[in-house]
Amino acid sequence: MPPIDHYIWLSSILFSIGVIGVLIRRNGIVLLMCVELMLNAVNLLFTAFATNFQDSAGQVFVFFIMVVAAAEVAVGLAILVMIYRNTKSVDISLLDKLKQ
Amino acid sequence: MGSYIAIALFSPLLGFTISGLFGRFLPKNVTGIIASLSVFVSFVCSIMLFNHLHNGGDAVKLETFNWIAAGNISIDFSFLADKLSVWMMMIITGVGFLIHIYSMGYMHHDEGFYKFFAYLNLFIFSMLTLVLGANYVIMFFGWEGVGLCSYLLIGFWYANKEYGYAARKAFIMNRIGDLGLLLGIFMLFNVFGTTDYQTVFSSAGTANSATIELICILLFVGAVGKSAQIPLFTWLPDAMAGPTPVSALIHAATMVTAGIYLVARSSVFFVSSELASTIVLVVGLVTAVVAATIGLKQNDIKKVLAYSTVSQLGYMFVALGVGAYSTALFHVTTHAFFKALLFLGSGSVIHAMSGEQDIRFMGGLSKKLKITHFTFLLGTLAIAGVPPLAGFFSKDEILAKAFYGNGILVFILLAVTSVITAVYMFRLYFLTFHGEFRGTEEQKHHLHESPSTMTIPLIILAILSCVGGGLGLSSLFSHHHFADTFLSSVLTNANIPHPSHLFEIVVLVVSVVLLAIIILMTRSYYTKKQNVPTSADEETGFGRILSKKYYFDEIYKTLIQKPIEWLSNFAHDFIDRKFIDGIVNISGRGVTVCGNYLRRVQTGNVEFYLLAMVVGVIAFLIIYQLV
Amino acid sequence: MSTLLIIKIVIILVVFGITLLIAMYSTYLERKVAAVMQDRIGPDRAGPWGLLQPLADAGKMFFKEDFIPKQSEKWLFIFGPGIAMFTACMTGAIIPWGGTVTMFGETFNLQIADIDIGILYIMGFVSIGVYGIMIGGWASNNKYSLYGAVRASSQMISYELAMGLAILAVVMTTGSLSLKDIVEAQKGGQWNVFYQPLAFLLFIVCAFAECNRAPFDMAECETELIGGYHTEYSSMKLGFFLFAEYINMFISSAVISVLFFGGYNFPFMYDLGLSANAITFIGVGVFFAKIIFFIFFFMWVRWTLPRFRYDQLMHLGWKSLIPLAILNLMITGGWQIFKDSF
Amino acid sequence: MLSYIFYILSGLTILTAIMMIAARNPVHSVLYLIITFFLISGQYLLMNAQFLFVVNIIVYAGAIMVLFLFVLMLLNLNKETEPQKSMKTKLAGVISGGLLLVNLLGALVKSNSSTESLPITDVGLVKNLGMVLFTDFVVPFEISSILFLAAMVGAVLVGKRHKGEMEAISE
Repeated sequence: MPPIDHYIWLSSILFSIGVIGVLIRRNGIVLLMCVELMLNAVNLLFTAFATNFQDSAGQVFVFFIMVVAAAEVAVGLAILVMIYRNTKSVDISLLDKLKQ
Repeated sequence: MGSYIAIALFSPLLGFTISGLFGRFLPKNVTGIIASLSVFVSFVCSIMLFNHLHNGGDAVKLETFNWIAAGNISIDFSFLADKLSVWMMMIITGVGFLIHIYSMGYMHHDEGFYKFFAYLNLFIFSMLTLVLGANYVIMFFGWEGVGLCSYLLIGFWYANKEYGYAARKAFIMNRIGDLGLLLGIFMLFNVFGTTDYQTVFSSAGTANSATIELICILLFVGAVGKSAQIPLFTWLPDAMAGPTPVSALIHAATMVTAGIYLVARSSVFFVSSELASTIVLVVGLVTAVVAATIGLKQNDIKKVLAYSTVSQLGYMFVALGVGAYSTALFHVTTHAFFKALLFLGSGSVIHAMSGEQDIRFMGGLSKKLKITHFTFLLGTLAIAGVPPLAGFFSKDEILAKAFYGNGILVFILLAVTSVITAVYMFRLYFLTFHGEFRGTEEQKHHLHESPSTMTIPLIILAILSCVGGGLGLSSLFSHHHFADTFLSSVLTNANIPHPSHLFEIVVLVVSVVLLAIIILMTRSYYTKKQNVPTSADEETGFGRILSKKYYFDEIYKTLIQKPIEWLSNFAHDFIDRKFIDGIVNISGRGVTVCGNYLRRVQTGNVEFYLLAMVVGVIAFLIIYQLV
Repeated sequence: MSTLLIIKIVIILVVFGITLLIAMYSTYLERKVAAVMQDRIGPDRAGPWGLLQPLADAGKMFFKEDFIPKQSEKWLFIFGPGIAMFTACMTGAIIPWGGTVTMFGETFNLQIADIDIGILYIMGFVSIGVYGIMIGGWASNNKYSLYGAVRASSQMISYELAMGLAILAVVMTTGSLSLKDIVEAQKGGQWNVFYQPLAFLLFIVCAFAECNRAPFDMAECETELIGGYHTEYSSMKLGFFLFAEYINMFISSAVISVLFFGGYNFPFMYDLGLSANAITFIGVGVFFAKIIFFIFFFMWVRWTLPRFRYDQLMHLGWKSLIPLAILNLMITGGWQIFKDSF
Repeated sequence: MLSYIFYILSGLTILTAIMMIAARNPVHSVLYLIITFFLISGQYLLMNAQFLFVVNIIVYAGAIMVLFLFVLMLLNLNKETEPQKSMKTKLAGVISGGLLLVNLLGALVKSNSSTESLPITDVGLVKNLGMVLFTDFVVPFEISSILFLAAMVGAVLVGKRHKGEMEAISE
């Protein structure tokens, strides 16, 4: 088994990829997916630490993160579908109504 | 024996729950019977406890659980039935039971029947908590409960705005007194570290005497509020807005005696504090005189009785101030009997008169309301102090104690008050029951004796008013009577020389002669000559002042209400509007101005926000790693 | 290589083979059942009673032109049926086909893997199975295919919930996720169907929906969507889709038997005085008999019930099955607590 | 040997993740992300976190991503409708993300790195995890179910057509 450091490397890289994705894409749905990727990177790290310390609390936490992620996706997608219904687009750069 | 306390307490509470929750679904009779029975159960328990104590048993203590435990505060939810508590319990449950029975007849046509009985039961429960609590906090719990029930019952016919205001007035006045009581309890706690009666009283001697004085004065402030003494007495006459059984139960027989109970309970403190006792004496005396004189000019049958109650309470406080605690309790007992009787009798009259309360429109009722008339007469004789009825013994004892304890001036003032009492009571009696009927034809046609549920309590109370003096009968012949002996172990009476037999006999003879004169005079003035009192506005001179109640309400209005209103207006117009609102407006305007510039940062573009967030995180991380 | 490993490999191969064989002959059975129900004869030309018909069909499939439409996403178009086939085959791995066998000096289970997560593994693969249809349907770049894919996906995620809840009730009574344990707990005629009739009903309805079988075959509904997600498919790719459906049916029947009908258990299995190996082999036979009965049941339903409308399907899933499943779960939980407290 | 599997899986994970954000077609993005999740599930299996492995597949791959794909298909989004950012913004994004990575890894390098390999445990088995979940974490568990309920209600409410809208469509 590789040392914990390598898991941290992997998670950091995946997390950063998620961040880059959020920054370079304009499609709202893809943005949500990038957030999911970041969450998964964190999950992976939690699990790695849980294994490292042989403590199941970390894995339980991953379970809760999944719960939150699922709830977030349900609501997020519902909102995006509504946005699409109103603007015929999921382009987030069109969402600047807050400015007014 | 502890279970008797529990049953006595919970039986009315159960009654309250049943009639409160299910009353609207039950037939009226069932609700009434349940409510009355629950009080009767309490009464039986009281008798059991009384019997136990009378046979030399120890005070019964019921420990339930630790109620409040915070830091070094520890208050138990415990109850104590000693001789004083049981004495009060007997009065509360006994008179309370009779009034419950009476209410079944009196309130029979009322829509809120079940509500009324629920309140009455809650009241009995609160009052029992008050007298049974084993520490000042439990007592305060009951004290507040009593205040609440009083509020609910005075405002029972809340649809009438005036009655609502009367309820509010009672509540607020009581709150003023409660504040004093609460402060007193705090001080007690501060000094003794507990509020438990037994602990506090046993260590009373250890405390600083000035502190004790202060505690006594604060406790007395509470008593003034609850027992309607000057300056907090104006709520009691207004409290006559409630149904008449309420007036009888709360504002004559039990609730107002809570103040007496409080002072008597704290007799250990009061005996040792000169100043507080003097204050009690003076307040009681002034109240007795003032209320009695106001009573002379009242035209509302219940108001007359209300002022008489205030006056009699003043008597009791005089006794307390002198240091004759058991005498005060004795008078509480006899007063409970005859004042309940009088109120219930007046209720019966009002019932017969279809709600009319003004004695100017009554007269000649003795022919139609035979039982009511006779019992009312007995009550009047009792309160006036005609021997050998109950009132004579207790009043006479107070006079004697005052004479030997505080000298001639107090004695004279009390004696004059006694005379005035007799005058206004017989004025009331003759105007109501003798002479020509002055009401409308319809009322005359409608006159009827009340149902037996109402007359039976009247008869029982009349009997009690006659023989109630027996509790203190032996004072004429020996120096200790029953109430004195029974209560002596819990009350710390001041050392007052016993009146000589000569004094007793002189008082007896003088009072009989005086009373006879008064009866004849009032009879000739109101019955023979058919004089009818005028309304308050037509009075002149001192009579006008009296019928306007010494302008107490008006004085309060000018001295307290007006300045407070002015202050509130000032606070509203100047402090609130100009000053505080100004600050708020300035800050708001400042934020608006800043926001106008800062809002350019908010492009509304989600991408920009995201980028800014990431850059912020990076910056944070860099700073974190550099530091 | 140890004997055990060789045996495992043999079991894997045998299971794979049997899966394909049964799936193949299911097509034959389907046509025969349909024929019987419609009072026809059905295939009878190829071989005796038409038994070689599946082989002929396979040959035909192989030699048809493999057409990939120009407007489609080529790689995804190819992956679609592949994923469908793969996920269908993978679920067989944890089905306990029989009890223990002692042979060649080794005692082993007739099961490829008895893993800790058991039934969750099946749930996992069932939930992935939808990708084959979705990807295939989307990659075709045809509106009918897209409709079929969208319908299939929402149908499957909707019914997965009720299915999971129904399974949970069984898991609660058994106290284990392992299919082996579930089967062992039903020994001696203590079949779960008697204890969890509602769960069984829910599960079988959901299984129909998950297999995209009539009356829930909205995704390929010919009258509305031509061929649904496989409109553009031909040749062996179409064959894969069809085949995957039959494999799914086979696995569903196996899971139903395992969860509710005692798997390889049969009544009086220990009263006959047979050797352990004999019992196991009879058990395998009984198990397959149960499976074939349920395959028949699938077909029976298909040729009996008309198709649902799409909104009816969604209403049934969300407004009837899931509440019922939750109710069942609550009753089961209550019963467990009640049982444990005495 | 397990280490090699880890490195292979890691390489593939990073590759597919990059493909996910680079793909021009959103459907391709979803598919790459699904593969990423499968690979991460593989990592869980490697750590003997069986429950998380299967839950990750059921929840992420089997439900969440199906939902994404479903929505993308429903809205019929593809390469042509995909909005693109200018090269400059993309570059800024990549640089920012890269900086973040450098920061995170910098922190790691600065701290004491451990070369001890991960132990093999069975804390991730259903039995052990369930025990912890329903004893120590039972309150968060219940609260998360309430969260789900709230999310469900919220999603339905957001996605529901208003009365007027429905009539406008049917007309």
